[in-house]
Order: sequence, then C-alpha cells, then structure tokens
Amino acid sequence: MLIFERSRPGRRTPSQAPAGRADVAALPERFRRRRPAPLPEVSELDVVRHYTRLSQKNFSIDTHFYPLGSCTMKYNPRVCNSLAMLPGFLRRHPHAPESVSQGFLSCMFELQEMLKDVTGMQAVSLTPMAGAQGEFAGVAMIHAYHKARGDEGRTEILVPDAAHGTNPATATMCGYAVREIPTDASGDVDMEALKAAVGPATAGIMLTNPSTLGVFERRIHEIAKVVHDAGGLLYYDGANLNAILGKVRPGDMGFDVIHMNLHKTFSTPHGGGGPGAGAVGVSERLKPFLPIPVVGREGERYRWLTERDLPQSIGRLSAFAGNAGVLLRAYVYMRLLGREGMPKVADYSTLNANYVMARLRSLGYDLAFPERRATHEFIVTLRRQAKAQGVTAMDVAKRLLDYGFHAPTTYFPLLVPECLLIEPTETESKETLDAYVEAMAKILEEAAAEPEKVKGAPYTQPNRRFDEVRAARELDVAWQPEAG
Amino acid sequence: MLIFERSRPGRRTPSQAPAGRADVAALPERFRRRRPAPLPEVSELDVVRHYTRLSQKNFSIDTHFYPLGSCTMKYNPRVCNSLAMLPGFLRRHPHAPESVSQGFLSCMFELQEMLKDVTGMQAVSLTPMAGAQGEFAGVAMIHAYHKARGDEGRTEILVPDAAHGTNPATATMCGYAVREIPTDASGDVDMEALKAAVGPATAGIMLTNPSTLGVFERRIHEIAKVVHDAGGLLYYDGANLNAILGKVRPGDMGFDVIHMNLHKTFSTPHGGGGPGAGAVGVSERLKPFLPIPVVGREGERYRWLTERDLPQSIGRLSAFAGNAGVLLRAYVYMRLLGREGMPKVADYSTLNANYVMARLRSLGYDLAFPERRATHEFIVTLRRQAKAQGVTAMDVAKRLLDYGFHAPTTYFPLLVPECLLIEPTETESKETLDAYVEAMAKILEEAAAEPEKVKGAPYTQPNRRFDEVRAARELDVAWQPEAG
Amino acid sequence: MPFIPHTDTDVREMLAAIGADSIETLFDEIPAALRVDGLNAIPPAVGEMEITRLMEARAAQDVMGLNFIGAGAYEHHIPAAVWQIVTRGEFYSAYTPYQAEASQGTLQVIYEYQSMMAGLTGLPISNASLYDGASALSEAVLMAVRANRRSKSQRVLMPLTVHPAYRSVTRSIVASQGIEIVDVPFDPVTGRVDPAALEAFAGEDITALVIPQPNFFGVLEEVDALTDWAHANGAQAIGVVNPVSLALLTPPGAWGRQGVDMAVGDGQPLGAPLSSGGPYFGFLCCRKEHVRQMPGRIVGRTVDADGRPGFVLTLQAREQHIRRSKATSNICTNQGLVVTAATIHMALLGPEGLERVAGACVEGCGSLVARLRERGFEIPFTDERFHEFVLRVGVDGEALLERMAAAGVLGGHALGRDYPELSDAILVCVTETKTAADLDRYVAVLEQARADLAG
Amino acid sequence: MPFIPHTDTDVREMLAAIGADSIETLFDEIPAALRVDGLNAIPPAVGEMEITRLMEARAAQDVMGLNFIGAGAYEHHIPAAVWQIVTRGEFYSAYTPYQAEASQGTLQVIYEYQSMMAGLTGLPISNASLYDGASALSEAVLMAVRANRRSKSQRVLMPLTVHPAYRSVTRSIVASQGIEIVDVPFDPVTGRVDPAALEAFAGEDITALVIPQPNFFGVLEEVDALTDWAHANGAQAIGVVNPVSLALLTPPGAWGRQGVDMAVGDGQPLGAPLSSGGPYFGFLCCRKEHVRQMPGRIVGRTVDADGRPGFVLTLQAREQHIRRSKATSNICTNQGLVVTAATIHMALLGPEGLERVAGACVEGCGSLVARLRERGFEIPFTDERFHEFVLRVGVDGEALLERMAAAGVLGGHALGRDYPELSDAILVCVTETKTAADLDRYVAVLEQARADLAG
Repeated sequence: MLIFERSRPGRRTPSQAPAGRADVAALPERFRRRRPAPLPEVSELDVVRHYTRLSQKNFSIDTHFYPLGSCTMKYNPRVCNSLAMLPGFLRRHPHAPESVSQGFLSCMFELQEMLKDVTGMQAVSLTPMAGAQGEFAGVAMIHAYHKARGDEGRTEILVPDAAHGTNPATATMCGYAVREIPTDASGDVDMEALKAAVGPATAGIMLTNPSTLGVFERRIHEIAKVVHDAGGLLYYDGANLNAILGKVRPGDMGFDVIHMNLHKTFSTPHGGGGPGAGAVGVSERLKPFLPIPVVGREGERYRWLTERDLPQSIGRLSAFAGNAGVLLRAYVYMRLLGREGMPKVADYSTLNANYVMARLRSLGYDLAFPERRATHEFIVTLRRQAKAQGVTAMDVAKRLLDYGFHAPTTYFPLLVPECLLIEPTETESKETLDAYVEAMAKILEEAAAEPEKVKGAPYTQPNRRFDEVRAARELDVAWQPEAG
Repeated sequence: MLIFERSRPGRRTPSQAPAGRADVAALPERFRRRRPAPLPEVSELDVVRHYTRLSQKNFSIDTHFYPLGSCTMKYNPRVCNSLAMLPGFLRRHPHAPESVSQGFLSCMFELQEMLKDVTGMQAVSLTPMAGAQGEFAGVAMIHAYHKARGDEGRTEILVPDAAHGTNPATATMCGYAVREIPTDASGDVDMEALKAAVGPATAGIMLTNPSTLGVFERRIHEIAKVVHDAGGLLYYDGANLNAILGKVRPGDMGFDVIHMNLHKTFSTPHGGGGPGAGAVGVSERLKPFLPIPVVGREGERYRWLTERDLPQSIGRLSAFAGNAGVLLRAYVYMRLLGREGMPKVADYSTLNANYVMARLRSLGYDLAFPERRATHEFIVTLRRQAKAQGVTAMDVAKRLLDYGFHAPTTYFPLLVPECLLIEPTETESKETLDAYVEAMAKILEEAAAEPEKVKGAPYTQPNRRFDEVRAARELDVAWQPEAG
Repeated sequence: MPFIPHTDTDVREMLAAIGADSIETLFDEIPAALRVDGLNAIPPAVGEMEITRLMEARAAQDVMGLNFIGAGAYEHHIPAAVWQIVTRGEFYSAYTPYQAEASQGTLQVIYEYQSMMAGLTGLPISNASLYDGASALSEAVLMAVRANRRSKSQRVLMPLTVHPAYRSVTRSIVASQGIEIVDVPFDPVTGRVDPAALEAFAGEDITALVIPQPNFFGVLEEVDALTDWAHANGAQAIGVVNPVSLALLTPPGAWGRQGVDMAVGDGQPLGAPLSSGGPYFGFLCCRKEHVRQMPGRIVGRTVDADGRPGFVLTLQAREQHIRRSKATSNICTNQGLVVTAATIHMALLGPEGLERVAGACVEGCGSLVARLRERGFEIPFTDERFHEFVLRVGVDGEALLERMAAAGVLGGHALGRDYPELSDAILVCVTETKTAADLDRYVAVLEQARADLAG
Repeated sequence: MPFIPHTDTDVREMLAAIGADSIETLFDEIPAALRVDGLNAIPPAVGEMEITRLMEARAAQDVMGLNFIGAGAYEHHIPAAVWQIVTRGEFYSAYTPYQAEASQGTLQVIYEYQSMMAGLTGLPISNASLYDGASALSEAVLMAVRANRRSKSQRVLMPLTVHPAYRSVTRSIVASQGIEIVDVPFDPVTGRVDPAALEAFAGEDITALVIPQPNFFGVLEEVDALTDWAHANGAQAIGVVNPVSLALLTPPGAWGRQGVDMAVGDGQPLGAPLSSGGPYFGFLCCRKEHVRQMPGRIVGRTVDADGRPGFVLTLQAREQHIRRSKATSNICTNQGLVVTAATIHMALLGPEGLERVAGACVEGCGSLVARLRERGFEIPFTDERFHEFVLRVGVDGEALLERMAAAGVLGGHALGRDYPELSDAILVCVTETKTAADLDRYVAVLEQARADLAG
C-alpha cells in the first residue's frame, strides 16, 4: 500500500508545521500555486508505521549476509553514524565562517592525509560525491594535464573489457573515445593487445586492480611502463581497494590518479543506493588540477583551498564540499581501524573469499579462474548448469533469497557467462560463510533434482519474481492522483 | 538461535573495550573470579544482526495496531525520545550539583505543575518508577496520614472486585487487610455493599475510574462521601486516566491521592514492559507525606526537596529520583499537547472506543455492558461462542495476530467470562479501526464455519501456540553453558 | 490536535455509526458538576520545533564537566550500537509480551538477559529485572523473609557500608510489614563491616544479612566470611553487587562455602546512561529453591504446538494478576528497554571486554589514589577496592565540590549527609573513561579548590 | 582487529580448507616489490570511547550561533521521526535494490519519492535522485542537449541569477563536451534576469534556457515569460527550484503556456540537515517525452509472477552497466538514504504543513526586511521574493560577517566573491526556524557589528 493510499483529505500532523497560517499577502498571485501540492495527508503514526514496516521488507547488512561482488557490503559501524550526526557537525552551515569550522575542517584534513598514505598518492580531494563522480574527476584531471602541457592530440582512453561500465561512460563524458583492451585467458590484461593499442592518441588507461574478475593484475608494473612510455596516464578505479588495503598501494603500482569508494572500502553506509563518496588521489603532476575545495592547513589553522589557491583546478563538482556527512563517517572508521587495522581488512576479506571459493569448488561449482587466487571476491559460472538444467545465475540468485542470503552480483562482469561475483567481506564470520556454502550446496542439489523449483524462486519474499518487461514498457514511475 | 549459540571462544569486539589489559595486581587473589564470566563471545556485526532480527519478531505500536485494554498503546512521539536523550540530560549524574542541573530541574518542576493541574491535585512527586510503585506510595501515604493523626485502628483497604490485581497486592504490601467490594449489574460499585463495608477500620478505598470494566463510575461523588464520612481516604488508580484527561479531574471527584501511569496517559514508551513512571498526586492533607525527592522552586532557582524539607515523607523509593528519562519524555509530550490538547485525548480515545464497540455489536459480538457508554475501552465477552463452538477469548486473540493485529487484553477483568478488553486509543485512524473490525468479522465467521481453524491460531507468527505448562513445570529460565 | 488522525468526515461517520450527535454526548454518563473548565497551569501547545529548541537550551544548561562522581551511578563507555538498536520501534513501542507468539523479540532478549545475569552472579535464576538497585534490595529483603521459614524474627542485618539510599529505600518499602532493619557498623580503619559488631549478633534469630561488594566506599568486603557467617547463623545471605565488577570479582554465587541466597544490584553500569538517575534497572538473582518466592516477571523457554522452541512469561501464578493480595509483590513491570540495552551491551563487550573495563577501573582508581597520596592527601580505609575511594579533603566536602564544579570537574560525592563523621570527606570514582590527563586535571582542580577554600 | 570476527581456530580451519599455509600465502600473486611496509600517516587504532571523545570535542568547536545563512542550503525544522527511521539498519545498510524481491522497502520509498517530486514540480517523471542540486543542473543541461534534437548549437543560456556554484559545477561537468554556457546578466534594479539581455538572443539557435525560481538573490523570476521565451525560441526550459517553495509557488510544470521541460533543484530543504554541505540530493523531473534521456536510476511499478504489484529498477537500458560508453550518464548511485529522509519528511508535513513552512519563510523574511528598512538599511531588488534577500551593509560583507559570527549570529553569505559589484552586500535568509526575538537579535548584532567596523 502506498503512502498516498493512506491519505485522507484534512488529516494532519500539527506538531510538525508552524501553528498558524502565515501572512503571504506580499506574494503576488501570479507566482502562486493554484492547487495544493498532491502530497499525502497522513498522521504521524501513519508515517512511522508505514516506513517502519516498509523498512522490514529490505535485506540489509544489519539483517542478512550480503555477498554482493564489487560492492563490499561489510559491517557499517554504528558509531560512525552517531558521531557524524553530532549536533555540531549536523548543524554546521557549509558557508559557516572558518572560525567556527575548525573541528570539521581538522577531520577533513586528517582524512585527506590518511587517504594519501593508504593509497600512496600525493594529494587528495574529498569532494566527489560518488565513485562515478570520482572517476569523472580523475579523467577530467588527465584531460586537464595533457591540455596544460599543450599535448592536444590525445583523444583516447584505454579501458579493459572487464572494466566497470562507469569507466567507458566516464571517458565519454570527458570527451574521449574509448578503446577496449581484451583480457587474456588467465584474467590479466592482454599485454600484446595493450602494446598494440597505445600510442600518441593515448590519454590514459582506466584500470581496476584487483580487476572485476576477482584477480590481481600481475603485470601492473609493466602496464604502467607501457602506458607511461607512450605518454599516457594511469587511472585507478578504487572499487576493489578493499582487497589490497594496506598491502599494496596504487601509487606504488604507478597510478597517477585514483578514486576511492569510501562507501565500500571505508564502510560508510550504502543507504539503499547512496550517498557514497568518491574521493580522488593524485600523483605529484596532477596536484594542480584537483577538484576544489580541498582543506589546507596553515600552522594550527585549517582553511578551504579554492580557485584562488588552485587556479588550474578542474573546478567544483558539488555546490558545497561533497558528501560531508559521509566523509565524517569514513574518518571515524579509519581512526577505529588505525594503521594496523588497514592490512587486516585485506587479509581477512581475502581469506574469506578464498575460503568460500575453495568450498564451492569442492561442491562442484565451476570457477571462472580456477587457477588463480581469489582476491576479496571471485567468480562462479553457472554455464554448465544453465545448459544442462536451464538453471541460470539469476535462478540461483533468487533461490538464495529463500535461504536468507542476499544474492551475489549476477551477470557482471559481462565477460563471464552466467556468472556470480561473490564478495564475502572481512566482517563476516566463518559460521555465516559455512551457512552460505550449505545453502549453495542445497541449491546445487535442487538444480539437479527439481530445477523448476529453483527457476520459480523466490517463494519467501514479499513478492515473487517481477515482470521487468512490463515495468519498462508500461512505464509507471509515479502515483497519479486521479488513479488514487 | 540464542546469542550464546553464536559465541566462539576468542571472538571479540576490540573497539568496545580498553585496548590493553589493565594492571590489577593490586586486587588480591581472594576476591578474584576464577573463570571468565560466561558471556557470549561475538563480533559487533553478530550483535547488531542478532538483535535487529530479534526486534523484527515483535509486534509494536510502530508496526501494528495494538488495542490492548487498560494499557493505552498509543503513538509514542519520536521527538520525546530524541529530546530526552540530548547529551546534557543523558550525561547528567544524578548527584550533579544543582548549579549544573537547572535545565533538568526546571523540566521536572514544570512537569509536576502540569500534572497537578490535569489531575486537580495539590502536589505531585515524580519519583515512583511504575504504576505499582505509585500505588505503593499512595497507600503508604494513606497509612502515614492515619498514623500521624494517631488514628491507628484503620486496618482495612476496600478494593472493588473489578480492580487491577496490583491494588490488593499493594494494600497487602502496606500491611493492610483487603476487603473486596462487589460490582453491580450495570458495572458500578455496589453502593449498598460499600456502605455495609465502611467503618472505623476503613483506611481507604482504591478505585479506578473509569473502572476496568470500561465504564465511568457514575456515583463517584457519593462513594467519596461515604468513605470520607467514615474517616477513610480515596485512592485513584490512574490506569485509565486517558479516558477522562482534561474532562474530569480525580481531585474534583474527591480523591485524596492518585498515581498516574505516564507510560500510558502521557505516551512514554512501554519498551517491551518498562520502564514506566508512576508519579503520585495528593490533596492538601497528604502533602507532607509525599515520597522524596520533589523539585521545589525558590525564585528563579530550582532545587531538590528531601527529608530536610519533608520530614514526614514516606521516604525514598528509588536510589536517585525515579525514571528521569521517562519523565522528560512525558514532559515533552505534555508540552506538545498543551492545555487544549489534553481534553482531545479523552474525546478521541472515547470516540474510537465507542465506534469500535458499535461496529462489533452490530457484527453480533456480545458486549459486557451493552447499556453503557464505552469510555476509552470496552469489553466484549465470548461466553456464547465458547459454549457453542468452543472458541474462547484466547482463540480470538491468537487469530487476530494472523490478521496483523495485536490482541486486546484477554481474561481481564476477571469478573467477565471470556472477555476481550479493547482500547483503541486516540491515535489510531478510522481506517485502522475499520480494518480491525473487518478482521473481527472474519473471525466470527470462522468461529461458526471452521472453529478448529480459530482454535489452532496463530499460523503466521514465528511460533505457533506455546506449551505454557511445560514452561512452568520444566523451568528453563537461563541458558546453561554446559548445554551450549 | 497533535497525533490525532481524525478528519471531520471521519468524526461524522463514526458518530453516525455510534448513533451519537457529538463527541460530547459520549461523556453523558459523567456528572456535569464534575466537568473541568480549563487547565490553566498547562501552557498552550507548542510545535516540535519550539519544544526542540527549548529542550536543547535546557540540556545545554546542564552540560557537565569531567565527572568523578559514582556513588551508585557510574559513567562508562556505551557502544553506539546499543541505543541505536534499543530505540528501534519494535523494541521501544512494544508492550509487555503478553502475546508470546507476537513478542518473541522481547521475550528472547529477556531470556538472554536472565542467562547473562545468572552467569555474572553465579546463581542459576534471574528475574526479568526490577526498578532499580535499591528497590531490588528491598524486594530481596522481602523475599528473604518469605524464603527463610525457620527464622521468625523478620530481623535483617544491614551494614552501614551499604549504599545509604538503598538502606533508606528498603526502610520505606518494608516499613509496614513488621520487618526490622538493623544497622551493622563498619570498622573505621578498614571501611569494612566490623566483624566484632557482627559477631555480637551470633546466635540470635536473624532472617538475613545484606553483604555489599564493593561496598559504598568502594572497599571490598570479606564476602566469603560474611556469607559463611550468615549461613552459620541461619540467616539468608543477600549480596549487593556492581555488575561490572563481577567480570573480575568472585560471583556472589561462589562466596563462602555455599554462595549467597540472592544477589541484587543496579544494572546501570551495563549500558544505561547516567541520565539524571534513571531509568536504570535492578537485577535480582537467586538459588533455584527460591524461584517461587521471586518477585517480578520471569521468562522461560518452552516449545510451541509444532515443537519449535520459543519463549513465554512463566510462573505467572506468583504474580498479582492472579494471586492479587497474595502475590509475591505488587511489581508488574520490569525495566524492559534498559534490560534490552544491558543485554546488547554485555553481548558487545563479552567476557573479556567487560573484564578489561573492570580492570581499567581498578587501575585508574589506584592511579588517582597514588597521585593524591603523593600530594599528601589522606585516603582512609583499606586499599583493597574496586573503583571508588573515600578521600579526606580537610574542608567541607560540599563546599569543595561546588568549587570544583565551577572549574569544570565534578569531583565526587559529599559524604557528610549520610556519614557525619565523614563530612570532610568525599567519595571519588574513576572508571575506564578517565585518561591519565584527566587524573592530572583532577588533582590540579582539587588542590586549587582546596587552597581557595582554605585561603 | 575491529570488526573482524575470526578466531585463531577459524583461521586455521579456513586455511586448511583452502590449502594455504598462511594468510600471507593468499597474496602470492602480488609482486613482492610492490608490497607496502607500513602506513605512517595513519595513527594507531583508537577505541570507540576515544574516538567518541575526540569527535565530540571537535563537533563542540563548531557549534554555530543563530543562523541566517542560506545561499543554497537551508535550515528547517526536521521532525525527529525522520532520521530515527532513516537510520534503521534495513534502510541504512542496504545496497542498491538490485534484487527487487528482497528490496521492496527501498524500492517503494523511491517510487513514493518520485511521485512526491512529480507532484511538487508538476511534471510527470522524476528519477530516483542525483548527487546534489548543482550536479542535477549539470545533468539537466546534458539531457537538454540530448533531448533538443533540433538545436545544433549546444548553447545553453545561464542567467547570472542562478546560484554561482551551480553555474561553476555545470561548467566543470560539461566542459569537455563542446557545450557552451552563456551568461545572461540581471537587471540591477529588480535583481531578475534582464529581459532586454535575453531578447538579444532571440532567433539564435539556443539549446536551453536555465530559469531559477526563486533565484540566487531570493527574488522571484518572471518564470512564465521566461519559459515561453525559451519555447518560442526553440530552446528547452530548465527550471531550478527550491522544493519547499513549491508548496506555495507555481510548479515548473505549469510555468508559461506549456511548462518547463525539466526541473531540478537541491532536495536538502526537505529533511536533510545542513551537515556542512552534504549529503544532500539533487532532484530531476521531466516531461514524459524526455524519460529515455533521463540519467540516473528510475523505479517503476509492475507486477510479480503471482500478479501482485511491486517495484523494480526500470529503464536500465539507459544506464552504464549495459550501455557503457553510450550511457546517458556515468551516474550510477542515487542519494538513497537522503531521499528516504525527504520522502518521510514530505509525508509528515503533508501539503498543508509544507505550505505553512513556506508561508512562514515568506512572512519571516518580509518581517526582517521591514525591520531593516526601518533602521535605514538598503535592500536592493524587487520585494517579490521567497525567503532570502540581498542587504547592502555599506561595509565589506566578509568582514561584517566575521564580526557578527563572533557575536553568535551567522549573518548571511558574502556576495563579493561571486558578484564584485555586491561586495558591500550580503545574502540573508530567514526560514520558519526564526522567531521575532531572533529577528530583533539579528538587527541588534548587525548594527553593532557595522558600527564597530565603521568606527
């Protein structure tokens, strides 16, 4: 039932609005709305009950194991939430004078410093509001760098075919042509193809390492050399940073620019799809181009650095300074882990992934890259089951919901047919992983014995499988007052 | 699954405890525990997930209609929670000097004043921590009053047979003998029986008005006169104050002492069974006996009144000053309603009860007092159905859970066989009441057509009906490490 | 009309269904003479925005400095997860779990709570909690009187080292029931129950002996000897304990040769904020043979019609709904929400975490004592203590504390009101929340305040 | 190792199952030369208690005074229920609803949000939100370029009355795509888009015109005329609106003869705290014919295999997962949690509540303007405004604001950086949060600060 369907004309929540109707006679009629906005008219209890019950229809980390590959669904410490919502932070207007902002600014400065250290980069800007905006900032900086050097002929960005879809989309947004680089059989970038592709048109390459195939790109040093030698720069997509946190640093691998998904690696909440935060880090040569604002320190005092300080900046990406509240959560998380906690993230997320991979393999699941180590995630392919029993990756995913587990990522990366990309994260216990493996074992049995059961899943959720075609064809994206 | 069953030796939440093991060599061995306490060893995510999921197994006002008679399950405004938990209040030590306590004390003083006004009493003490403790304080004050006057022969407390079980239990705790007064056929106190019972042994009478039968005691003035004339005092059990809030005041009815259930009438949360708050109000003559501490005002300054100020006080009932956080919530609630909001509570809770009563009657449900108005609650009796189909009040209650409604109070008051005491409260909408009536209609049909279905309910909850006899006989009230 | 959803149409339709002209009609059984006119002392309604601003201003008035007050309410770190989960609507706005099938969340939490308290105290039975530590002690005294059938005297020995407010509440509550509470003095050198004074009662008909650990002065009592003394003299032994200390100290169930009969205390240190004194909760644990004398709710594990395990309120035959005037107590609520907090708190800390907290308290307290001794302060009583100590300040305790508060340090609790012989002494508490720098600051502010007062 | 549950036994068993000697072995594919030694700039781990104390101290440094700054981020009352529900784990810790069956909570919330935004803007389609108002404007500009197939110029007219940061962000984002952003000046008397300046573009190939309402100065633009001008000139009309104002003002879908093509804005005033500038969210609504050019997620209602209604992410063929380099945008997140807050906020206020809020803003703003006029201050531009106004202070704006901040009043936003001709002016905002006493205090602090600076 929609909140609109609970609406009754004249129902109100009097505590929440000013007591009287204001005198708005000063407002000329020609600017005035003729009918009240069609918002629901409900009581406070209606609202609390409606949204509380809606929330219960969600899977979430706080309620379920959520091994969604490439998404790093780890525990979001509750203290990060409460400290980011301290009144001093919550009420601070973004334009508050720096004299009453030193608390916030000091956190942001220290966050920049910590992110520099853990990525091996030379400077950081926190302003991008999501991974995709971080990508944009990164490629825009590459663009600005070449332009500032008068190196105008570089029109191409190289993107491995295993890359996230955002990578080519971003390159396009920045005015580049995208050139795909194939992957070799073992999951690494095809070096010969890369060498063939680089040249004077190469502005740079966008790389995720570990790649979306769940393996570490072993020849990263060679790739860096090939691209750098051709005059291109290296962009690091930080989606999988969790896998190598504190173990290897993108800066040391030779990357020139990197975005980090703070909502993955640094455990800020995903919130049903956002807000995230996509801080960017750069090597020395890209420093002048960082998006503004950045926090600087002068003696004991922190201040915003803006276009005055960074005249070559690619500019502003948000009206203020990015998703500040998310940044505060990441700051708290990093302080809780501390320097010794960072590599443990990589250690245990890798251990968990390799453990689940080993156990699924022994159950008879096919791995996409059976000869490789898993990083913090790995790929199972259902190609064999899809052919034999018609049971697809989607079917297994839906059936997992019935067993109380969120599904892994399905059909990504596009390179592997019928794939499940499984990322358990370091915060899940062996017992949870074992229970998950057990469910996967049962589903494998079901797929053989009663494939229709698997294909019909889920059965235990608020809804059965949806008609997605109808959703797109008979578009219904907003409740219509007439229909209510 | 119990949290203990999730425990694994050596699992920890390092952020939550001091980093190092302290040096406790100063603590002699003879005082030291030999084995670690058998608490669960789990991770922070284990805990968050376990208790989040447990919470989802509860019905609550925030998720369900909860028409539990005599319990006043109305909406608990969320702002009452957040304001009572402001750091200034939350961190205040109960022994903090009054110089750094004026904010808290001013709220408590004003709460006392508001409660005096709305009950018509002359003074209020907030310290009792629940209704039953308020009752205790009330009867103890009656005891102290008679004793102070040297009126030692009063050994009896009169209690109508419809009273809450706490009333006679309290009278006993205060050293009184309990004398029951019967109820007449229309639900009022049997006046003849009362007149016959009062006498020089009468210390007082404990009365709920409206009574637990869901009706207003019409001859309250006469009762007061009879008891007062005999030298007894009148105690008002505030359990049903919601029904008459701002319409009639216990003080005006002639009561000498009253307890209020702030967790009912003033909407502080029930919290799965507490904490509540049972403030007491008294007439002029009982003022000297109020439990301490009480908040007084001198000029602009608030201070605690203790035994020095109230040497005749019945004393202290809690180590500090009662359930302060609950009191703050009640204070916020009363300010939100304001003087004009108080009678609306009575108006709409009464309207809702009479509406549901009228609709259930027209469905064919039998009312306990069909000739009377409902107050904020009323009684349905399933005696007829129990005889005809074997469907009891308990069966109807359990079946309601399947329809998504919490059950009304069952088998209370004891006077009415197979009863359901139904209290919808003023915060529920007509749509919710209609849906509830519809469920009751379906159950009535089911009781006639397929009584076994009703008797077997519930079917949709985490559990079916429990074996309560086994619970009491094979007592298992704590998890045993051996058994784990 | 905040929180009332009725529209005019609703009201019209509902009155029509009832067959009444107006809402006012529904009150026609109430004598007109009794009807109230208006409520003058209650201010007009304010909106949420206004009350928020008002309460924030008031809360800001009460922001405390560095807190060294204990005396029954202790400042500890509370994990953020605790109250974020506790205030979920499903816990916060649920009632007593009378319909067990629809209340398994609350019921299982209480069962787990009972299990944890049983584990901490070393006794097999815990109830679902009582109001606070002081009222729990009162109920334990009443329970001991019921349980000790051989004793006829109804005399309960109450050491003066028990929290003064606990003693006072117990007197208030048992006053009318013919129970005699007899003071037992303490040894002015050790700060412990005076063994000689106790021995004076040997051989008399004593119903129960109350044994605090740590006692109000923070001192550790010789609990083994006291428990054995009680049992040797036919008295029940009632332990009054700090639950955090139990992570480190012998559980009362193991005191002496056979352990206490009942253990009580305040659960506040397990996840309840100081919050001006409440809501906290009292815990009450006992030996198996006393379970039917136990007041308050108890949750038991059982099975449902399908044989699946689950939880219900049990032993309700003891309670006032059924037993009425013969009930074990008039208590019918527990402090459910705070118990939920405590359960989550204990689960988060675990045995080792709680032990580290207790250890940090012991160490921090010793550390402040050492600093103060160095500066020449007198700390009476034995050094065998948990996290509180009595400090002689040489000036009036209350006056000194006012001065310290003005300098942003809440220096402790003045003892003069309850112990006139200690009017120049204060009770000081150090928990794991205090850093070395805090302790230094304490000493500095204390010395300055004393100098100011002396000068 | 905070948040890592592994015991030593677990690790041993897991390594055995993997067939590896140590965790270190699992990293053997990473070239040894690349391995990092240690992280020196990251401090050692602290506990929750320590970080809490630190953050509280830092937050306390930033406690603001009475706030009159607006300029794109507005202080409104947010009902307590909003964030108590939003931070429930099921909303807070869920991911993008890729498995629709297990995400109906999030999906229905977004559908309701889309419906509410459609209702507020008077346009039939809303996406699930974008990062913030500024980035939403950038995306709308890109979308207009895609949608306006008749225009070849890629020239977008951007009035200088649009928020300066929005203009600057739009330039950053569309910079590399050959789109030309052309300034349109404002009339120095009215503070509105200069009609003459606009008319100069008549007949040219213009892709889109951006129309702010209210504009950055708080002034109401002649939106009907501007919208009609755009359409008459073959340009798309993009409205930039304050969502709270829409409870009172004509929705952009009804501007002029046919309404705008797209409306964008920042959703922050609908339940997001100021929070140093984010997270907020951008909304983007459009006419039906543009839906396939819309960037970002969209939730649609459909039915399941049993015919029961429910919600899914739809039109994903536009998105980068599938379209990759041909996607409408690289955006793949929305600001889901803040959108959840906005949805609950709007449901709580309802049409009348939101209108009262907007009305109180208008009245309060007018009230402060009147007070200031009385004291002789100059308020340039038209008086037809929403809740912000430009105030000439006769001294340097930034210096004045520093003085006022020191007196506990955040007096507004200095305009000199973005509008050099207004360097002696500030932008002042009054919302429903300000009482008459607050306005009096504003005037007093302002006059004192000005006198101090002048003197």
